Amino acid sequence: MRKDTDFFELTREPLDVGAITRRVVPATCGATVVLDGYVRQWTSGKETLHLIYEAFEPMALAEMQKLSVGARGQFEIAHIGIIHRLGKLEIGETSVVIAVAAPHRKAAFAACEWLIRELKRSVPIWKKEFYADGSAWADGENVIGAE
Amino acid sequence: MRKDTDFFELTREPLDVGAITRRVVPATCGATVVLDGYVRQWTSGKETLHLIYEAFEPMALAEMQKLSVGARGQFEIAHIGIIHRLGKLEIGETSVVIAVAAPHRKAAFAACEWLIRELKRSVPIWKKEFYADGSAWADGENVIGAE
Amino acid sequence: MSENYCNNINVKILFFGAARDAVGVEEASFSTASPASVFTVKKAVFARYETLSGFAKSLMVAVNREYATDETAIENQDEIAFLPPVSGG
Amino acid sequence: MSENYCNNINVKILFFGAARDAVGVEEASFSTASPASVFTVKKAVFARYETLSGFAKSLMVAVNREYATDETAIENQDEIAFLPPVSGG
Repeated sequence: MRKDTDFFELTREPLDVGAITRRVVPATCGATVVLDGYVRQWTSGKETLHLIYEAFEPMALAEMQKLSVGARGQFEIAHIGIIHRLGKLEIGETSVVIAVAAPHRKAAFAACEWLIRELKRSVPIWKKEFYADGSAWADGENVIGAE
Repeated sequence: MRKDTDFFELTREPLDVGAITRRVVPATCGATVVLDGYVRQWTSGKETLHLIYEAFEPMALAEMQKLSVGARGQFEIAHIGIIHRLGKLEIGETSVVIAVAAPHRKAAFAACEWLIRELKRSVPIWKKEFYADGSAWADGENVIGAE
Repeated sequence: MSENYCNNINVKILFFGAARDAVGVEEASFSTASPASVFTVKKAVFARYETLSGFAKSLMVAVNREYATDETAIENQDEIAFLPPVSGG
Repeated sequence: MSENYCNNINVKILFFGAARDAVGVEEASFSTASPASVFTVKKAVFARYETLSGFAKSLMVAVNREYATDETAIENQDEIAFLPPVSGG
């Protein structure tokens, strides 16, 4: 179910959303839907100074690939690209890009939304937030009340 | 209803999806959803060589702004950016970017999907497709059977 | 009264996309007696440009950059745009 | 028979994120008699690292990079990862 053109990566380098988006473009598709996640400065009135992401890298990559199998089982999509950044990220920097190309954009939107939700639930990546007065590991999205 | 940070543009220059995406990022949002539309090479088995887009420019910009009002009325979104390219586009070049930032990504996905559908229905922009054996103005998405 | 002397209205007509290719011009002007509606202009335009007949059902019209219906009243100096089905995106 | 001599299993234990910070190490090893399950390892790990008690309900476990349940059997040389709630994205 996985296509050779799909990609799943972890990187410590800055992410170029435009270039990543373009990597999932097949000649028969007319649109890509992209989720660009980034470090937000304010969360519930508290200011974040920077973040550190870490991952159980081999498992995170394997889980990303499993997500692509799950997405293909539900949505008619052509290509999927998922890249998550690790290490220290400054405010406004992109943490994750999920790009999905499909012949019909409805499937691309649905798959992209499903992939980010599942990534936040199952891919072993952790975020540590640094504030002026300390730091804390983020709660996961499994927490009741989280989006 | 329109925010000063929103933008609606027509341009004859190439579009940098990453840079456009970043323009809608507010400090309280963690994700942007982007629709990256581009020139596809193959449509129903027929090869496109290149495209020309033209617009009734002042009205197209006014209609884009109306779409943003419609989107804000339905979805809780922070910022919207819509840029459509005009003139001659080569295969694979981006024709339209719609970027939506929202505090909750569900609204960003829904608004972005709504905006591209409505843009294709109401914004006065036209696409002329050039093939090896001629050229033709594209049918609109209002045509029965179109996505 | 000046109202009686000036009961003729002049409008600018714009053609786009396939409609422009069909008529061969981007712009035209049209005069008619007041009151007049979009329907008045459409009838005259379709009579003047036979090559536009294929668009009879699909053309949209905008008056001063706003979508309009056949019943929309037009006034002097209005800009009436003939828009084939849009295909942006 | 060698099976009788080698009925002890050795596993590698990995800690990530907040769990690693709580125990203060990234890696540990653990030996137990066969057969054993994830539950066997969890019980021993929570006994060895009292600072991990806050994670009793939230920790997930992966065996050889696959999510596992308490009942999952473990074998010699397995890699058991202790994963706090994930927060990527």
